[in-house]
Amino acid sequence: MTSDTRNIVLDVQNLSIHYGDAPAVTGAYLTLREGEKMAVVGESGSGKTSLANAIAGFLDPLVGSVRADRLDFRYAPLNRSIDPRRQPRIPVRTPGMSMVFQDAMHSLDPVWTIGSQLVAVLRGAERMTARAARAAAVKRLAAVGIADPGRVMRARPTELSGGMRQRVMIAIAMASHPALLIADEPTSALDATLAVSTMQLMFDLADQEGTALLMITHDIELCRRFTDTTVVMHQGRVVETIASDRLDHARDPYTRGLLACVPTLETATLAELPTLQSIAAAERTAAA
Amino acid sequence: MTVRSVDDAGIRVTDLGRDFHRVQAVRSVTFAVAPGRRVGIVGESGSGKSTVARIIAGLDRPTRGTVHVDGQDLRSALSTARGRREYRRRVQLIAQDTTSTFDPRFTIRQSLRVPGQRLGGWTRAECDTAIEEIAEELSIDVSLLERRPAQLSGGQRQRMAIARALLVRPRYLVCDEAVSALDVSVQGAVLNLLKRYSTDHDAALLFVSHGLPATAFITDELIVMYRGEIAEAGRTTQVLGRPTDPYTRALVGAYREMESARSGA
Amino acid sequence: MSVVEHTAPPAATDADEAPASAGLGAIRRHWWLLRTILLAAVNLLVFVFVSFFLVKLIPGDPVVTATGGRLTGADLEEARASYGLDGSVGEQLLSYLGSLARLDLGTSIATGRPIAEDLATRIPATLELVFTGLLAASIVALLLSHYVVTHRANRVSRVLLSYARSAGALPEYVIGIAFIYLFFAVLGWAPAPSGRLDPMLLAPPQVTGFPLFDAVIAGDTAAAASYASRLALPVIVMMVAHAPLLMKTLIINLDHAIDEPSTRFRIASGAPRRTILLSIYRRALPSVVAMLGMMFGLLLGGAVVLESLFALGGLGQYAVDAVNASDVFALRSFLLVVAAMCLAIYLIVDILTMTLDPRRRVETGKGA
Amino acid sequence: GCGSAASSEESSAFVIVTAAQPPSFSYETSATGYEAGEFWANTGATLIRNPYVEGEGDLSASQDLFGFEPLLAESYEVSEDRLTYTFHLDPDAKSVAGNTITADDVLFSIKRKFETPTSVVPFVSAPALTDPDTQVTVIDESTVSITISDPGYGFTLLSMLANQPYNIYDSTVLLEHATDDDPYAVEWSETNASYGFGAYELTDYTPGEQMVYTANPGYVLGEPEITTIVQRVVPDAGQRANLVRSGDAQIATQLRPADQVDLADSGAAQIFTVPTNAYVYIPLLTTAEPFDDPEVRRAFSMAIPYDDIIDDVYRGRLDPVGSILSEDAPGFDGEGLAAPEHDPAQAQEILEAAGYTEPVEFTLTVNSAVPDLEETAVLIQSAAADAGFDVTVDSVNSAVFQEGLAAKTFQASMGRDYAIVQSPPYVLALFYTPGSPLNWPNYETPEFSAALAEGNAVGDPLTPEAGAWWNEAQRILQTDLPTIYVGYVQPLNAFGNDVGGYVFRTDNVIDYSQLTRETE
Amino acid sequence: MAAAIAGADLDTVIPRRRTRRLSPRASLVLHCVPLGIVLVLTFIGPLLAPFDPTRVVGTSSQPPSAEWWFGTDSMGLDVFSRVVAAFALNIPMALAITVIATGLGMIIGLIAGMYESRGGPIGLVARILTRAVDLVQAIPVMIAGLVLVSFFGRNPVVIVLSLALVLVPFQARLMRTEVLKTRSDAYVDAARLAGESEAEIVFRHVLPNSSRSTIENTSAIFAMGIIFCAALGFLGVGVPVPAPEWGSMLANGATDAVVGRWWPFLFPAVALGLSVWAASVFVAGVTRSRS
Ligand SMILES: Nc1ncnc2c1ncn2[C@@H]1O[C@H](COP(=O)(O)OP(=O)(O)OP(=O)(O)O)[C@@H](O)[C@H]1O
Ligand SMILES: Nc1ncnc2c1ncn2[C@@H]1O[C@H](COP(=O)(O)OP(=O)(O)OP(=O)(O)O)[C@@H](O)[C@H]1O
Ligand SMILES: [Mg+2]
Ligand SMILES: [Mg+2]
Repeated sequence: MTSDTRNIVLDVQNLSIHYGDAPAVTGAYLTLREGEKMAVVGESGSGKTSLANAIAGFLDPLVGSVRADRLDFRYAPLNRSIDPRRQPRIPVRTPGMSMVFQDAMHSLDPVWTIGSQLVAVLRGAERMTARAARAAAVKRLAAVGIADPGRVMRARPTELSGGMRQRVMIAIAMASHPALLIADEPTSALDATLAVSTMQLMFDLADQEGTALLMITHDIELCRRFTDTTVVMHQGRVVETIASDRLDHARDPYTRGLLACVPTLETATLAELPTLQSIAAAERTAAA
Repeated sequence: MTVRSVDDAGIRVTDLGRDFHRVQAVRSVTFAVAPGRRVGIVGESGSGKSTVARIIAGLDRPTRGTVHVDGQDLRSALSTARGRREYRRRVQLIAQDTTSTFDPRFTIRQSLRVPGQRLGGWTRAECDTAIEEIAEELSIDVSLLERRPAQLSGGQRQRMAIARALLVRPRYLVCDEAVSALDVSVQGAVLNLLKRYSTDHDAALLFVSHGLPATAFITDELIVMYRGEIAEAGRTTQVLGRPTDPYTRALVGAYREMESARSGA
Repeated sequence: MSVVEHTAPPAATDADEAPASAGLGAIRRHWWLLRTILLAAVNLLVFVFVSFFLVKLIPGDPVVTATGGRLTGADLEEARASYGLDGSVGEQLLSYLGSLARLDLGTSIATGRPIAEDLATRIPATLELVFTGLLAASIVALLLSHYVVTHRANRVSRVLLSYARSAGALPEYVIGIAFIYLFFAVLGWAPAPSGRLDPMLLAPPQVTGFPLFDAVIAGDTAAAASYASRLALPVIVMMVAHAPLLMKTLIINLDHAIDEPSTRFRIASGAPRRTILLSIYRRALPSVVAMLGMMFGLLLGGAVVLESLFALGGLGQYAVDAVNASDVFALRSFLLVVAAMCLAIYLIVDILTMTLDPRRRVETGKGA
Repeated sequence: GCGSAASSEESSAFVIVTAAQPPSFSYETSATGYEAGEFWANTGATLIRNPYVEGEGDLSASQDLFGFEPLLAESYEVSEDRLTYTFHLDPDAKSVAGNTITADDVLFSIKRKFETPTSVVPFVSAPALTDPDTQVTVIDESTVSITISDPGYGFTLLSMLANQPYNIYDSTVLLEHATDDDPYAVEWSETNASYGFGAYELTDYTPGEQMVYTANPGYVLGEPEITTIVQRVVPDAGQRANLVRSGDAQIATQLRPADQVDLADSGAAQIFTVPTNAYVYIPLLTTAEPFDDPEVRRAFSMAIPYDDIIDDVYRGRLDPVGSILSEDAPGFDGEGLAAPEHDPAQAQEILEAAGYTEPVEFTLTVNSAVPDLEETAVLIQSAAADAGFDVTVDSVNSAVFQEGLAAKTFQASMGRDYAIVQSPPYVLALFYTPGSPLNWPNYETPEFSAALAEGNAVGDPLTPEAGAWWNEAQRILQTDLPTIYVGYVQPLNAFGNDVGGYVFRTDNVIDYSQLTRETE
Repeated sequence: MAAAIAGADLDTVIPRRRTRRLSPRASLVLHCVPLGIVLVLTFIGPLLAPFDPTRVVGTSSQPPSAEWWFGTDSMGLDVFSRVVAAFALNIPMALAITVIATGLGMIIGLIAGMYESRGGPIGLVARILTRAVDLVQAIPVMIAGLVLVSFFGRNPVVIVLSLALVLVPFQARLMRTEVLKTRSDAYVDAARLAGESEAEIVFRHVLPNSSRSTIENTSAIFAMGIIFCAALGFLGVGVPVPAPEWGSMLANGATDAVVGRWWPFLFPAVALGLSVWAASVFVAGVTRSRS
């Protein structure tokens, strides 16, 4: 890690998020370099989504507040918008930063056709004719594995299955050639086949464009397989940042417990599934 | 397709279909769940799993086909108030939607008392005892019972829903994505509990999920649905071990691939 | 890599459509539209009966009124028969339906004029007022709401918001009277509230029936200017009275639309700002359009009062006169025409909202 | 002012603001309303008319009700037996369509008035004229005679012929539009106005908004000075006053007295005092509780605050009614007739003496279309409480009001009306013929009927012998009080300072042909 | 649907400045104060009147003075006495309209929303109700009110019933939309599973959870109640004079106001506006405290 000479794309130091008076994230830090793929894992409610939203500048100013020593994005210093209440009512995107949200069902605009949504982003990123944009859009839909891009261009989101929507979202988010793509549980609604293939597509695209990736997931198998670095969160804190291929050597007890609980097809044969409690209990008896 | 011949006991679903306007959510589904057995349904999103679950639970009407529970036709069972009560005591559902499964106006305890009083005919005190027992089994803090649903996390709400379904000790329990909102550790605990419940009370489980490992852990038999029809069915180990249907093969393959990638690492 | 050949099921909608015949398919695809139109037609048909029986209940004998109360006994019966008011209810209903089928709205008892002719001159004038008022209110509401929504922390938008919150606190006739007194009687800025056109000017030939429009068509600038200047004050009154309601709806819906995840994703994916605004407005507008439809009814009702205040002599005065004269024929045809107008507006609103937001089509499709 | 039009046009045009429009253009189907009266008076013409005379003192010009001058008829003569009246038509009289008047026009018009089922003419004409077929004779193309059965009806006949009910129509135009079902083209004339011989033609009509009258060049008395009259509908009375004040209108009608007086006081407009025949009256239903008791009627007449009504509502533009007949009528002196007076104490005494211990309850119904009456009713309600009456004011729309009056269902009601034909027997018979729908109090006594019969028997109603009977009849009315006459009302109109030529007529409308533009 | 004349609370759009935030309870109390005053006036208004509001007390059309605080109207009635006494008539009328329209609207909306897509007699009833609501709404409130009131007479009961009837669709539509949403909520199914009867489901779950926007809209209905009452008076079919009622005062005062005698018009207009405002403040407070 120390030898990494790539440019830092995102630098977050000591970031805290409060909902009202309740802290959701306390003192988070992370550093992301060009082309790096980073996963954020952790228990439900540990503040992963809040962290991602704060970085992208989408925290709801009515309920949340953000403080940080440093929240820098190479292409645009972010400190200007750190207090959500000072933000304009319609959030302004940080140039070069795109985000795919957790909720594929509701994140696409239900009243516009897929084609128009994709074309708008394409034409926003580059000057091109409507015809060229449509052609490019079809190509991009095909690139994310949509079998029938012509029809999908004309369809509205409600006419698509969850998997298709997820792919369309990725296609749209990548259409503006972002330097950083944040993806919040992009595969949660998908079964394993779709999850893997979707993930693969996203990473291939990111590789092609040199995009850095920050992905939130609860699927440890996926992050092990696709990412360079894993950040583990627990109760609003970053408890561990570790290279993904070294996850099995994690030192933090929470990370280790979490890893032990991951169900696999093998665990199906066990009489009882392991849980954090049972592991702790086992460790206690072992220690005793 | 394995349609096991069973006697009257158990759930028997015959040629079930359900249309929503022009969408055939379920085309034709036939299967049976014997008492005490644990059957899983997997399949991609939108393949009709939840629809089947809701029909069996008596919350939706089939367009075609029949459902028999312990020999009694679902339609006739649901046609009288008494029949409905009797049916609900027998068949319970844990629904997929965790956000609104409790009426926001009532505390969890108030909501949990209802099945006890309506179906079990218990007094308030009896209900409360039963509720606290079950809460303990699901490692739910008793203080949470006094909260309203909005004050709980998704995982907590899901456990409360499980508690409500288990309260009347149904003979048939339909679980629709009952563990999807939980993180791996809590998920494990709940799955352990459901399995124990099934064996202890000789209750049948119909376990709908898209998580293969969890399904593999809890079920004996597995049905794979694809676009409103059963693509493949059989013993879980058999289906997962030697899948014949292309969709199943791909599904299992994806897991195997990941796991082998891990053990390879 | 394992992209299974059938991971992406085609949209259920098209896949399951029976390819019965092209015509049937088209009907199915546009069923929401057909259904909406049919429903409006059925409503109008039912209203024919409703208006007939409603008006039957009116107290006051139209014939006595028409003859100044000077006829009795047989004379009165004879007069009544001459209006076709002597038969049984069934006979009267049949003759009413018969004449409606011939698109004949009947003849007013009080004036002896064909009702259709009376309405034909009055409706466009009233509609001109209502639509101009609605347009002015919409434009003002749109501009102000946009400002409020995009500048929510500043003082001006707080003031505007209190204005929006005041929706409905003061009826338009109160505002109207205040404005007449101020702008006509005291300041003398507004022209006399004595009708649509300066009395010394001749009305341009009637083409569309919409006075201002006709003046423009005829190239009569003096008349057009006079129409416009005399329309200005009542329209401003309508605007001041009704813009808050629209603003309120618009602000709330824009606000919801902004907070929707789809807006977030639009922004997050780097769509240009113009597209983002367009997308927000398209999602916020259906409710506002529906509200506009309902406001058409409110403004039409309000026009009854405003027309009497500004001496515009449109539809409203006709209703009041018909009620005062117990003119059953005029009243029931009037009600029918007003209902038809409102139903037509609601129909347009429905179609518009469904076009703006395709999700609404499904919802109505579920209905029956 | 508006002043956006050419000034040449303006000089010969007037704007009049009114509360409403005539409901119909056919007298035979719909004969009510101030605006309708004004329409018929100005678009129609009669054979003869009452001459206009200058007013004395501060009175405006008005009609000589007891003399007649030629109009469409160049001259007329009365037969020896005073039973036949022969009219010689003026060959210069042209209708708005340009047709010269003929005897056939006269016969056609009178027959139309009698043969249309909804026409009120037969009712108001009886007994002078009952059957045109026998009574009206065409002598030659320009001569017509009318025969009556009793010389006593002569004055009444002439009075009627001088007024709107006997407007003569252009039969050439009407016959063009006649059908088998409608031989008199009544239906056509409900919506078409150009069939009269009047000073003006209605040339533009926007329902509910305005009517434009244009001078008739062939009018028998010559084309009037003001060639264009724009009549605008402005429903609000205050608004109408404002428009005259600002100069946007030259004439406003149906004002509230307070606004009228304000206008005059500020010098913004002129208002006129006239020998009015319009009165505010309260018919009391004499056949039902509580007004079947003459004592209650008497007490109520004393409970009304006449002076307050005169001051507060009418700003002095109301005069006590001594006699309901014009005191100018020859042979009539109004002797012994007096206006009722406000005396709550005595009213209470009367009620007590008549055995009423509780306040007497009743409903006073008013026509909601007339704002000053509503205000008057409130004043009466308020004051009558002190005299032992508990009055409920019910204001109803014109339709309900007319129907209730005709059906005689109102305990007490209040209206404003006038008899156009100012012949004493006509006026008395109009409102008090037993069983007549206009006999709103449902009043019937042998004494009154006898007095009327005696008066008629005298022959000429304008002789002192007859006058004595008219006095007698009115004294009976003032004792029996079937109707309380609250006051004679001055016309509720106002004229811009540049308007001249107002003449008060018994039909209370404005004769546009007399109007002039005064230069200041 | 947009039947939400009042719709959601605008306060969520712009947060109140945080620095001066009151406790929820104090803010609720504060929101009740204006309506409280209005209600108190409803009861004691007639007692506050220095003169009998239906009796002529002096010369007509006198401007405000020490004797007649708000002046006298064209009949010589005391404007102040009438304005305060009218609270006792207008407010109960508006409240009655609100209660009837909301009650009926909720029931109709509930039945329509729950059973419209069902077969059998209940489905038929629900569809007929939906159609009836559409039909009533096809005639603008003002015109329908005008016709109904002239049918059945100008007394407060008729006015209240007529206006309530024509305002029902506003509430029924709102309710129906909410019920359609609520009835597919998961807790309704959960209640079925827990063995609750249909009636319990409707009254324990669907009704309370669907009534929010209908209740929020009551302030708009209240406003429309007051304003349409007054507008009917304006057209000459409202509560007859001399009963102290703002509508007829406005109607009579309007003619005075355009010629410059503003007092018989201004004061009832202010009373009317303040009452509407008080009601909307109250409803906003209640809904905010509930959320
Ligand atoms: N709008 C909000 N208002 C109040 N608290 C909130 C809000 N959003 C999130 N929280 C709280 O903040 C904490 C962090 O939430 P967050 O959504 O970031 O978790 P997460 O790690 O993304 O969880 P999940 O894996 O379930 O998505 C949680 O305890 C949650 O209850
Ligand atoms: N109430 C409904 N109205 C219309 N269509 C419906 C309805 N419920 C389900 N569907 C459609 O029926 C199909 C099957 O839905 P179902 O919920 O049974 O799928 P599922 O297998 O449970 O999917 P998931 O894994 O996403 O929960 C989908 O296409 C869905 O859109
Ligand atoms: Mg999250
Ligand atoms: Mg499902």
